[in-house]
Amino acid sequence: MPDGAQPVLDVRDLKTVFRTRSGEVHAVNSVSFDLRPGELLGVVGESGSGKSVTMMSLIGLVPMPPAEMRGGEVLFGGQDLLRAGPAAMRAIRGKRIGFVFQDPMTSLNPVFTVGYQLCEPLRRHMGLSKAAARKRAAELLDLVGIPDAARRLSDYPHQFSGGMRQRVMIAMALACDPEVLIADEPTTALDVTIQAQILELVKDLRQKLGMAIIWITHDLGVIAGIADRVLVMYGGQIVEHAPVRELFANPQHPYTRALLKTVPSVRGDRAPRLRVIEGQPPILTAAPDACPFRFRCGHRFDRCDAENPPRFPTGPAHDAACFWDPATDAPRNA
Amino acid sequence: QTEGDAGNPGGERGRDGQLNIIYWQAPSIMNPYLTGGTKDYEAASLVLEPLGRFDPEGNLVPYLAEEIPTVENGGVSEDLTSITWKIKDDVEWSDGTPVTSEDVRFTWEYCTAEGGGCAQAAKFDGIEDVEIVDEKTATVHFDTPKPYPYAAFMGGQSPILQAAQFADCLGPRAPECTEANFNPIGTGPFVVTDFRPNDVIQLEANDNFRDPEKPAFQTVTLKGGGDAAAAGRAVMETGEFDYAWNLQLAPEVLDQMAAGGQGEPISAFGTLVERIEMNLTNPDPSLPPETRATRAEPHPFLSEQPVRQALSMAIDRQILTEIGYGVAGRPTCNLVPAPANYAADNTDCLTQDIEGAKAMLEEAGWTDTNGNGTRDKDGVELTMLFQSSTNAVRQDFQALIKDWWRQIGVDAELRNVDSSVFFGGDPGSPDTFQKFYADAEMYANNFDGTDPQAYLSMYRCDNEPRPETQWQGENINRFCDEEYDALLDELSQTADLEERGRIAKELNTILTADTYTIVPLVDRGRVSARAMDLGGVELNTWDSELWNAADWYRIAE
Amino acid sequence: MAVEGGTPAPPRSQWWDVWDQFKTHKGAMAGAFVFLVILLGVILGPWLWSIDPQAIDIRARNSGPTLAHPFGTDQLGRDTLARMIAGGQTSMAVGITAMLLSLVVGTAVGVLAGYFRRLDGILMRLTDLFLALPLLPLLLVIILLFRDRLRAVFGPETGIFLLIVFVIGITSWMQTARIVRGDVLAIKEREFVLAAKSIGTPAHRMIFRHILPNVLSPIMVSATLGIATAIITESALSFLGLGFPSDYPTWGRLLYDATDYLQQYPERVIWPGIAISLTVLSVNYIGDGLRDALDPRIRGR
Amino acid sequence: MLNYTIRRLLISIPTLLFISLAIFLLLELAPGDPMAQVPLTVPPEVKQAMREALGLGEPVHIRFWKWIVQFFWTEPLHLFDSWFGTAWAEGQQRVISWQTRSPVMEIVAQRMPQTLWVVGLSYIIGTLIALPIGIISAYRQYSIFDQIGTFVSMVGFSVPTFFTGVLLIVIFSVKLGWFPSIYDTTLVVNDWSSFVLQLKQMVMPVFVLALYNAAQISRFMRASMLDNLNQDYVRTARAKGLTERVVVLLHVLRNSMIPVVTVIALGVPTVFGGAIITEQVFKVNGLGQLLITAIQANDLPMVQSLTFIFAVLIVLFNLIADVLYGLLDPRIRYD
Amino acid sequence: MSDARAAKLVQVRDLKMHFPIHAGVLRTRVGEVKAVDGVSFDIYEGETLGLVGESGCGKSTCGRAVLRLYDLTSGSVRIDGTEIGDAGPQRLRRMRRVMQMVFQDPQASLNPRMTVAGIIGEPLVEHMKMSRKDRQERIYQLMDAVGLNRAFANRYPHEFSGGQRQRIGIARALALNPKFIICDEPIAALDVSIQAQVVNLLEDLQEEFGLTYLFISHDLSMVRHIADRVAVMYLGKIAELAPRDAIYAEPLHPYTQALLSAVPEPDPVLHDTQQRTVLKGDVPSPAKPPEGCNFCTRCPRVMDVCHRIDPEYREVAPGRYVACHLYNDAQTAEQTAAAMPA
Ligand SMILES: Nc1ncnc2c1ncn2[C@@H]1O[C@H](COP(=O)(O)OP(=O)(O)OP(=O)(O)O)[C@@H](O)[C@H]1O
Ligand SMILES: Nc1ncnc2c1ncn2[C@@H]1O[C@H](COP(=O)(O)OP(=O)(O)OP(=O)(O)O)[C@@H](O)[C@H]1O
Ligand SMILES: [Mg+2]
Ligand SMILES: [Mg+2]
Repeated sequence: MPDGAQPVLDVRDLKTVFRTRSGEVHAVNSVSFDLRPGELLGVVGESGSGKSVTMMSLIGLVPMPPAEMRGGEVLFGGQDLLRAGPAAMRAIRGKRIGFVFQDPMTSLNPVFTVGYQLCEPLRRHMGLSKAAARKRAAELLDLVGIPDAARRLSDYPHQFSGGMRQRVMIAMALACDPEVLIADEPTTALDVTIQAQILELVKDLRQKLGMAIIWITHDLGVIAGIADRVLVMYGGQIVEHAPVRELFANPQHPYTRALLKTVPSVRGDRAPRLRVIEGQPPILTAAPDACPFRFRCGHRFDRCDAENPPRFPTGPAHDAACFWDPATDAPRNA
Repeated sequence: QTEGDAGNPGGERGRDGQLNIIYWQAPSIMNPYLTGGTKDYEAASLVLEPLGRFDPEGNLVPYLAEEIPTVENGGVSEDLTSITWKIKDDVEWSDGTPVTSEDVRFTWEYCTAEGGGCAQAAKFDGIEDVEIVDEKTATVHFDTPKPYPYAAFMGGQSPILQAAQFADCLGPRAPECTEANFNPIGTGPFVVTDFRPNDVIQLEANDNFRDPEKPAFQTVTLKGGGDAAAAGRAVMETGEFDYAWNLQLAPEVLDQMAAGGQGEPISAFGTLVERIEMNLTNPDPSLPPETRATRAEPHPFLSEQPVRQALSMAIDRQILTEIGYGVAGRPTCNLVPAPANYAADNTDCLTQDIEGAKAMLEEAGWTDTNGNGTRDKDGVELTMLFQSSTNAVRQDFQALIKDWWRQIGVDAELRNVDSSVFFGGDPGSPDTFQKFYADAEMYANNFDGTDPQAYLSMYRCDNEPRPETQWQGENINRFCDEEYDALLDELSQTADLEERGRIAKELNTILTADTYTIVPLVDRGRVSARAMDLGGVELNTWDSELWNAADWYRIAE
Repeated sequence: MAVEGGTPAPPRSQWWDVWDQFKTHKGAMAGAFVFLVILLGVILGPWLWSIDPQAIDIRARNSGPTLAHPFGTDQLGRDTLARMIAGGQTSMAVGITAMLLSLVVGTAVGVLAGYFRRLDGILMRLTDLFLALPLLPLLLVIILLFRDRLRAVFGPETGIFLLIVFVIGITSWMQTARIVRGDVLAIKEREFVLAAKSIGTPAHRMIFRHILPNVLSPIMVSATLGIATAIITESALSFLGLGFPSDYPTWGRLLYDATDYLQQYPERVIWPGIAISLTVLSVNYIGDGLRDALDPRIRGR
Repeated sequence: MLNYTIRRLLISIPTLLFISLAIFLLLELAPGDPMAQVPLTVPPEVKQAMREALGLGEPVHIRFWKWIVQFFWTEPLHLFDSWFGTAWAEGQQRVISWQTRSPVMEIVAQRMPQTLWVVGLSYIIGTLIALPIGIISAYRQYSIFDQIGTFVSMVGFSVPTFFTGVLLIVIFSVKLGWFPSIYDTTLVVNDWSSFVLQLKQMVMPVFVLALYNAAQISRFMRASMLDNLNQDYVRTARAKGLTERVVVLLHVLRNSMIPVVTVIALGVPTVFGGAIITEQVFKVNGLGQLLITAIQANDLPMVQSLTFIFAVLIVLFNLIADVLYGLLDPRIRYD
Repeated sequence: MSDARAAKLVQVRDLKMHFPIHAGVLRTRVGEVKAVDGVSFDIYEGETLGLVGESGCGKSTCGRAVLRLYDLTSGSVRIDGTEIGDAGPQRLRRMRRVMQMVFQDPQASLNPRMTVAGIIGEPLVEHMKMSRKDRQERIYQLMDAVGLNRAFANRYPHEFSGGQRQRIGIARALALNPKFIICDEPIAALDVSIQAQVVNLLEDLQEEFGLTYLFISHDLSMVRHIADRVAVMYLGKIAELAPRDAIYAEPLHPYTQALLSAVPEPDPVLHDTQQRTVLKGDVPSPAKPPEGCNFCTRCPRVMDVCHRIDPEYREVAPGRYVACHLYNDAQTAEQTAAAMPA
């Protein structure tokens, strides 16, 4: 993958805040990353670290009284999505950027048939006739591996199993051959065997359609299997960013290191005891003026309490937001 | 004819177009023999006619008959056992066939047929036979002498039915003749074109009506439903209707409506008297049902005449009238307020006398020994349960009377009962006026026609409602007085009008001014409303209000 | 969330939490304030305004607002303010108790039908039956059967009060029952009910501890609407002659009586009209606030 | 679904029979007597004769049985006859009203038009008003519109129709003279001017009833919309690039309608019998007024038949509500 | 552990749990969902038996049936020497003190309107006569045991993170000092880093109180970590049951093999070398299980016989049970089939 290729999506300094009764929640803090054509960017991080909110902010899907965009820009095809009008956004959503949501059980409208919901983006964005849209919908279902697709178009979501629903969601996101597909934990709720089916499918599709994909998950196994590059998020920030092999081989951020150690494996050695990350995830009510991971970090020192570490480059295409350098086990000098 | 046509310019039939009448109680049937509702008799009177009617003064007026038969003109036999009616020659049914004596006879048969449940059966009491003398003459034979033979075939409640139409509707089959009951063929000024029970009746002028100039209106709509206030409003304020029936409304409400200028209230007096009936027996719920409110158990305090009298003295009838009826009421002390021949002139009760009432109770030994504001004697408190039917004016009366009674040291608990239950006579209900499970009750009653004999006979001993008679009976107070009964007997044998008047007045006085068993309050007139441009209306309390609808006309601007 | 200090919190009544949350709901506080003012007004009113609501002053009839009668008088010269106060006592008492009764019956039927499959069919048919029963004859029968007995035991006013509350209560529970049943059916499938079952919680405690608290919000809505319906139904009853003695004022009755005089004395309809509407509105807002406050999930926010 | 519907229909038969028995016994117990309107001066014997003529002498169970036969056998036969010109029901006793001495069902049929016109229309209009109000209130929760909507609907709910009706009459009929205060049930609409008349006379009663219905339904609509606006599928719909209109009016509304439709369906039977007061105020004389006059006159066959018809409607609409629920919500499977 | 045979705490024999399907106008019974269809296993005192399988294969139903949260269709469940398969409500209530359950969804299994103290205290209220003070003390102890700050006692479930909620659920299960706890996917809904905390906690508690677990999960790596023996379920039946190391090292049943191969390896290097069998198609409905072996529709090594005869569940090696024709003496199977009229 040529490093210098023009990114399809360039996110700079994205900030999203939720206004709640008990104060503001800084869910996304100055997140910057880019997505290059044809690559699969994995995003990991613990629950509540801001993965979903980041991605939904990109295309303006965070609910917008409680949420508020506090600046940043999202460049997509030369256009800043954060400043695009609602009509322009609607023209992009579903057509040029597809989105697969976290929960397949609730993300489909229970009262419309799967076929109808699949046809909607086709008819809106591609201007297909009813019959044509239906034909295409059947192809899509077939593509994501649902047997007997044409007949199942007139079924309702509840008649599908969770795995199939997730595949429907993927089909829907793929309907208009988007340039970018954002998949938010699409397999977390599924069984291993079904998950394996879907992973195979995505690999396949990526080859066939050549789209860029952002894949959110907290399953490191999945990341290891399909991602090209990985973003690690913690407390609303990107704390590490590296190519996948580099990340697993040479993690830089203490959080990433701890995370990699917590996962048991079906192969390899069986540790007598699982490693855990002690402590609680941070509350994001205050503006970030210190390292969010400091309370749980084994390498904390004064500077961690005083400022929020920037992302230090630690190698080619690898950076980590930490003052501590694992190579030397000493503070980095910025 | 004697109907007052003053002001009616005359002209051809149907010249004045449409007449709109509103009855807030909707008529449900056009056959007066099958119903007890005044609204139904009145609606029927637009179509069906009797041999004779009563005019606004209570005089008899011939309608289908040539003249009113009397002893003098030989129509009534000397021994008072028969009366001979002669039908006018020119009267025809609306279908064009002539009215004959056969129809008269048939009407009698119809009402007395077994299993027909005729509501006017009492009017035909004592008729042995109706003899057809010739085509236009019929003689009614009574089994005993009838000093007052004008009950049957007189007035809106017993008109003549067409034999041809009702021939198959005798007895148990009466209810099945829906068509006939809704669209009776009559001799009156109008014919039914559309009858919607409890809603609206549409009629048109009768082509065969005997007077070619009448009726002035071509069509009539008689709308039913709603309430009195709405009916009044529709005539006097919005002008949508020409005539509204029975507006029992507070005087100031009526005044306000009249200010609308589209119509005016009209009133007339009859024999309707609003009164308080005193229970002479004990209604205490703790008594066994066999003896509760029967003569076996005299009332603990109302059986004392001074108590009853004091209760009456405390009442200011003037104020009651003013508040409840305005011009449509007169304070009265009599049960029989009219006609003049029978009306006693007791006026003693008209001035309120709170102090006198107190003194009277004091004297009778009723004092407030325990200081609770209520007089008592031998442990009996003067606490009354005072009931009436549900009706805004009655409830205001109750409140006022309760207030006055409290001033003389008598406490009252008020109760009002839905009128369909109160007057329903259901032996299973504790709330009927006959059962009288209260100490006093207030309602109004009157008598039809002009003769009070039957009315006064209600208070005969043994005519009281009691368990053995399924609580049927009209002697509501359970009044029992030998002298009274003797006078009644005398009345029933007297034919002389003056003498009858004397006896009736005496009976009236026994019940009211002497014993205070019945405490009359207000002589209630009828109030209706007519549009300003509706002419010919003469409010009649002795007969149907629509008795002379044939003479109504539109006053030209 | 990061409470680090280990001070064990003393067990604290749940109602304090509810109150804490309730306080933050502006509408609910305003509603509660208005409701309290009305309640205090009708309870303390007789001490502040000592005219007897039944006292007749025939000379002062139909008077407009004056110093002696700030709200005017009625057609018999009874003081409207005093009658509003007295009427309020009855109306509020009827409204609240009848609503409570209908809630209890409705909730009980709904919960039993939803929780016990076997009772479902029969209880829902019973609900149908009650929906189908004609109100008026039912009232007549109830009054026929019970009035004298209640009067003998409780005296005329309390007796009638109980009867009216009973009548309104048992004729208005069906809606609540249906809604509650639906919710119970859903909640019964939730996992925490199974969890409680695995602990060995018996049915009755299951209902009181786990089911009922979770169906509170539809019950609150029914309660809000219930007070209004009860106050208005009471007026319809007195109109039919089945209610309190006629000289016994209630708001509904005052409103009904005043409707006849709408044109002459419009202020007479305004007083009871405002009183009823304000009560209903305030109860509605209290209901909103309570619903939020009772739900810990909303409370946290 | 079909099976479910059929099964529920079958269950309704015993339910309805039981309900009819309950109503019958209730009416039997209730005090009052068809002779209430007969003047007090009519002697008791005459009243007794009248009572017997109405069939009141027979024992209760016989009368119930007769009613059942008449209602379920003779009346349908009669209907059949009137449609096909046959004469099966010839000579069989129909259900006869005591008050009017005419077949109950004919009067009921006569009352249908105005009931449907006024009461039915007001329900439809009320619903049509309520839905947008509920939708907008929920979509703009806590906005001025929502606050006012809440206020108005609560006031609308707490002011009885006997008051609003009279108020409207005083303003619009008496003072302004715009609309008639009395409904003319005989008006035949056959040209433009009679149509205008019909509209005029319907305006006020329809408005009063519609307001009352709208107040209730809009509350349900709002609550239901609020429940659905935060659902995940709404986000999905937006992610597809659909317009707000489609998102709200198609995706959210369709889901929100599920509970509301059953509320609306369950409201229909009450509408038929429950508009009594409004019917009285405007003299519409529909089924509600028929029932109340029949009750006042203690016309038992009429009351029994009417209440039973209402019971049938209630049971039927309960069923319709359940079936609608199943139809609208594909997740529900009753089998 | 499997060799040092301790006493059998739980014995399940031929457990069947069928949910009837009613249809038609008269709601006649037209069939049944065979959620659990003849399952037998033992759990020894102090051990953890892992139960894995795909969604919908009947794991939860099996667990609930063992706890008698359902009325069994047939079979026997003996816990701590007491048969509870047909026990009446009284006996069952007494047995609840011995057996408890931790649920899959920590949010859904906690009553949202009860405080933590209320939830943990509920079993105490139900089963123990304790003074209010004693109970409070016990609640605090339990909170300590599962690592919840005592200061949280008055909070509501929604105020906690998933891991903390699951701790509440565990504390509730521990309240009565049970011997046997069924953990129904206790970590499925949790984040990886939290999963580890909960699993560690469960292990610590097992050690401290000598608990016996039936650990239901579909996360094979976690099961490998925590279980002593593992049972693999497929469509209502146990496909394979074996000691942990054996099953992970050398799975016998083709389904187990597929399952293991589908687990993604959290290491990109290993991942690429991994041999994987991706199964085709979906799990058949338990209402209409296929003829013969339940797995025959998706099995990569399906044989003719599989479509006809349901393989017997038998011990093929000491402690290793499997239900597959591959390990059956094909002859015997055919003979049995012939002997029985099909
Ligand atoms: N509507 C909202 N109101 C307030 N806070 C919110 C809202 N939605 C999300 N948040 C907060 O934003 C933060 C990030 O949430 P987000 O959903 O992005 O996490 P995530 O990384 O996707 O976690 P998960 O893996 O559980 O999906 C969380 O702290 C969450 O509490
Ligand atoms: N009460 C019930 N009535 C009917 N069928 C049921 C019932 N409970 C469970 N089932 C069915 O039994 C089968 C097994 O369900 P179960 O919940 O035991 O699966 P599971 O293995 O626990 O799945 P998961 O991993 O998704 O929890 C499923 O097909 C389910 O639909
Ligand atoms: Mg997320
Ligand atoms: Mg499960």
